[in-house]
Amino acid sequence: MEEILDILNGLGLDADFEHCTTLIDDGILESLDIVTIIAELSDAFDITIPARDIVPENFNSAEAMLNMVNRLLDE
Amino acid sequence: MKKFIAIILAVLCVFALCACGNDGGSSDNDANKTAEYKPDYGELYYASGDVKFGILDPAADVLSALGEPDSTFESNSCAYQGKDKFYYYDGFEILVNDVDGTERITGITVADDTVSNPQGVKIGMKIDEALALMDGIEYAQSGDTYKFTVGSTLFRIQAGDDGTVAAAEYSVAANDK
Amino acid sequence: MLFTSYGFIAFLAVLFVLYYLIPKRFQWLLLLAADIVFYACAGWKGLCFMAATVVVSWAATNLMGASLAKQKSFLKSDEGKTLERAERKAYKKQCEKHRKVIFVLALVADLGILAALKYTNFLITNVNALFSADIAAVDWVLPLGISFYTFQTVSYVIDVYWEKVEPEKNILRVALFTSFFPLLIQGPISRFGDLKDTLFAEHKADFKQISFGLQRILWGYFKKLVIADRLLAAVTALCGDPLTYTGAYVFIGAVLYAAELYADFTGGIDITIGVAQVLGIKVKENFIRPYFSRNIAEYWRRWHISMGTWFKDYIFYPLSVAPWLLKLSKSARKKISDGFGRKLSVYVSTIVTWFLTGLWHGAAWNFVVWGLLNAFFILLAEEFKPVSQRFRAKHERLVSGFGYRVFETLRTFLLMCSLRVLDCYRDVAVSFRALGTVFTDFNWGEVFSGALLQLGLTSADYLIAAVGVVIMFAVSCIQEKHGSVREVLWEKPVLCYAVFFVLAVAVLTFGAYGVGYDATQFIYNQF
Amino acid sequence: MSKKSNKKLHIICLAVFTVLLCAAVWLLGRITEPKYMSGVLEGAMTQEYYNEENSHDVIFVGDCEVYENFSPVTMWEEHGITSYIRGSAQQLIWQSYYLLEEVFERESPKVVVYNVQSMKYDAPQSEAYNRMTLDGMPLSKHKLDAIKASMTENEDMISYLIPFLRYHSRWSELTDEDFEYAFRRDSVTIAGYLMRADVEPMTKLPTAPVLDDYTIGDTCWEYLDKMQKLCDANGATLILIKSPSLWPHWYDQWDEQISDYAAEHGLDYINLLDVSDDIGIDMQTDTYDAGLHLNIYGAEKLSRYFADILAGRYGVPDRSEDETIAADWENKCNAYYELLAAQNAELEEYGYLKSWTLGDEK
Repeated sequence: MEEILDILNGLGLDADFEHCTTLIDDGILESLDIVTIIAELSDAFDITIPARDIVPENFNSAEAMLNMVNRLLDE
Repeated sequence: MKKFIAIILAVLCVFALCACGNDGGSSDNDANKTAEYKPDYGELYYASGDVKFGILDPAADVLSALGEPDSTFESNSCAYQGKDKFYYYDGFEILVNDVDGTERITGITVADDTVSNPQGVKIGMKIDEALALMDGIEYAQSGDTYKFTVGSTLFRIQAGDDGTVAAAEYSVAANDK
Repeated sequence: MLFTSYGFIAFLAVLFVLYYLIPKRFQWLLLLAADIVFYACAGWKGLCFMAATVVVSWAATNLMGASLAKQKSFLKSDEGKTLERAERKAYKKQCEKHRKVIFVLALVADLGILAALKYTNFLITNVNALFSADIAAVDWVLPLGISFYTFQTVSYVIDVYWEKVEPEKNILRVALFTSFFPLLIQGPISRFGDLKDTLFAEHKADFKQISFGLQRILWGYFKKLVIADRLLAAVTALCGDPLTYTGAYVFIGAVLYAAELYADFTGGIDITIGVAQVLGIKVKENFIRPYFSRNIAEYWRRWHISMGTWFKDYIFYPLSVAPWLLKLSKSARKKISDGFGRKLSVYVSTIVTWFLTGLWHGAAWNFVVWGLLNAFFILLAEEFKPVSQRFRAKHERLVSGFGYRVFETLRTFLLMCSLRVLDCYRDVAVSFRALGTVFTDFNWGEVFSGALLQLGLTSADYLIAAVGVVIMFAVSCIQEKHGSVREVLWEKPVLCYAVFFVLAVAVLTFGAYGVGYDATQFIYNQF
Repeated sequence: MSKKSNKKLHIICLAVFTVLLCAAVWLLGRITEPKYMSGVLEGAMTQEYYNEENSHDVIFVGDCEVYENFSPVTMWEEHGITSYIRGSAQQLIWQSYYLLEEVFERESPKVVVYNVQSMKYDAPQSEAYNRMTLDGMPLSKHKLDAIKASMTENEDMISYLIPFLRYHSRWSELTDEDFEYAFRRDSVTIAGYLMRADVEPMTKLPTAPVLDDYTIGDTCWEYLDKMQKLCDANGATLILIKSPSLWPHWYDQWDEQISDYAAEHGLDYINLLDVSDDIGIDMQTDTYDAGLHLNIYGAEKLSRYFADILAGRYGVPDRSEDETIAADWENKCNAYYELLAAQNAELEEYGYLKSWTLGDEK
């Protein structure tokens, strides 16, 4: 979790990643931000995030992203 | 029950298809009709002295170049739904109509045998002779009438009973080919 | 059948009555029949193309579904038994590969029809121009709404492939989803997942929903007939003669076009959603008052939303996570610079997405350039984000003020108007030249000394259009603040019906329909 | 407010809304409909017929070549013939037919006169003319049939039934006339005759244009046949005439076909062009537009000539002894001479007819 938060906060985006659970639903993250996040996550964890996983549920909060990363690592 | 309804629906569809089929076709035609009206007569122009003009030319310029007509005739339609304006000159007549807001020439008639068209066609000459003079322009014959079409212009020669040219006139070709 | 024809109104009336008279479980079948009638009115041929699309996507999705089911049941039956983890993985891979083949074939077929019909001539013209060849253009009739229904179908096929939705087994339901007539002409491009629960469900007649639907239809006609179709003559005249109408005319033309396009498109969508609502079907909104946007990215999240999200979900995201692009950006990070590499994938995806968006709007260069310019401005804003953030932090009071909001909104509006010039003139060079004259030809005096009355609109027409735009604006403001106007009115029935009485009389009186107003198609029809 | 009473209120409001909307559309239709009370008078002619109180022995149907060229008042004065002209601008043969159907429902004329000029048109021509002819008819099967037969490609039946759908765009050009005549109309004709007292001598007519096809269309023959059957069934004699107007040109080819048809079907066809001299028409004094239409002087000459034929050959009775009818026609004669005097006064004052035409055309 720490690792993910570090990455997210390091992007210089104007968002409260620690507490917010509606990052997508409330339009805090735009598509360009999401792509940036994906690139960072893929790079950091050495995973490929397939397009099918780019759904709001997976990016609404840092925790959701963590879950997704873990699942992908597991596969 | 389900089958029954399915059949009814199918029949309804087919029925509606037939009914609508025509609609689709007609709207296609509409698109073609909105073609612009522009002069396009190629060799099928008329000349009087130095003045050359043809079908769908704006009337004002031609009329002022031709000078004062011998006389004019205005044919009002019933209840003011547009009018035909005829201008009589020596040996020929010009018909002018309002075409989408502009006065344009819509007809040129060779009225007697004192004049000929640029190719030399005259009232009273043998029809074969006239056709030979119009050499190079394709025509279609229907009955006694010979029709030459170039662009938006239709030139018609009508043969009289004695095989001579009885009438020769230019008009707007129908654009619903 | 145009939305604004008497035939369409009659069609709706019959459909609405039948819909609530027949047994509810047949309602969706009636809709399918209605679609066929609606579509057939535009010609037989289109129906064949659509049928092909339906069959392909139905077959493909079900094959993929079967493969997935087989994979799951096999792996389940084998849970913790003979196979090693690696073997299980290999089996899964194999099944996935199988599905991928089906998926790609289906996409090629569906998009192939669209591409062939819509883009062949574009290709031929460009090949001719490049190689001075002389290939004759083809005369293929574009089936009604092909861009919209193809996109809808493709989204369905992709969603099944991504296992977001279950494949639909009943081909008739797939057919209904593909052909649902209100969506056919101009969207919204809806997703199967959003529609399936409402489209095939049984609907009881609900007084409020039906009233709301009818009210919305009426409002749509108001925008379309009173505002859009009235302004159409002026916009056509201005765009039709860029050599005469320069400078101020271009500016006025762009603003009039903004009003016309908005009224036309959102009016059409109001009719669409209203019709669906009367039928008890919920369709997602396609516009959220886009002209109130404060920047171009926001604008595109509020204008033609269904198209924006389609391109985002099915082009932008997949592209940005494409392995080759990630690899490229990784190596760029190492070789060139960290910042550049990081942005590379975003940039490439954005540009490609907007290139395709432009192409989707029309098979012509003006649309491509339009799309690329959108990408340019979006990326430009992205580049300047740090600067603007600093500016905002520094001048917090100014930025949070109403004046600044108006400034941002106007700026975005004018920028979008300028880009849309490409859509007006349909020619890249002409568009830029026209746009240039705004800054070189100061002919404002001429414009307002009666020249505007030469464009086919009388002063009475301008007055009506202006009043219409003001009403539209006021309604948007209320929506922005209080949400649904209809809900507010519903609580006060007398006022509600008084308002809609006035609206109905206004549409009937001031609507540009009937003799003298030739059938004006919805602008988006042709895309 | 409880939810239930809210719904009740909604339903009441909806009902009121519906009623009011229908009323508004009807009322606005009345207001926006063209009134044809000045300028273009031709549009008001169809509905005037329904004000007639007494029946007629002769009914004319056709286009301007009947309503400008025949004067029922003259025929009354000459032989006590009661006649009415159901004419309208560019009335097409199917319109004539359906107007006749309507006539036979209301009265039993002995003679029906149809002017064959309109047989040159085999297909619907113009929305404007359709409207002038058809809008005045009250709703009936005849009207619906007439509309169906007359509609041009882009017209809709519904806009004939709900006139506001057609005329709503006149909102910006409404005048006092539209409000004044929303519920009533003045007469513009006398027994269907549209008077013109001005004179414009004929100079020279254009050369008749060459036509592609001189064959009269099947639809025309079909309706002519129906017209004959209709007259037969109602015990009326159908007479075909060609009015002595010189332009638009009446081709010999057309004349032959009509003559042949008439002979074959036992109809009388009278080409009045051939007897212009007998009638005494002088195109220097008897036309108001250089040979197209007759003015009152020409119309009176023609009417006298034709009244002789009607009384002599067809035995149309003299009704001058019948008091009610005579009183009715007395009024018509008075109106006729008053109108003539008024037109002459304007001619004197302005040199053209200001109140009965669209203005100074010369």
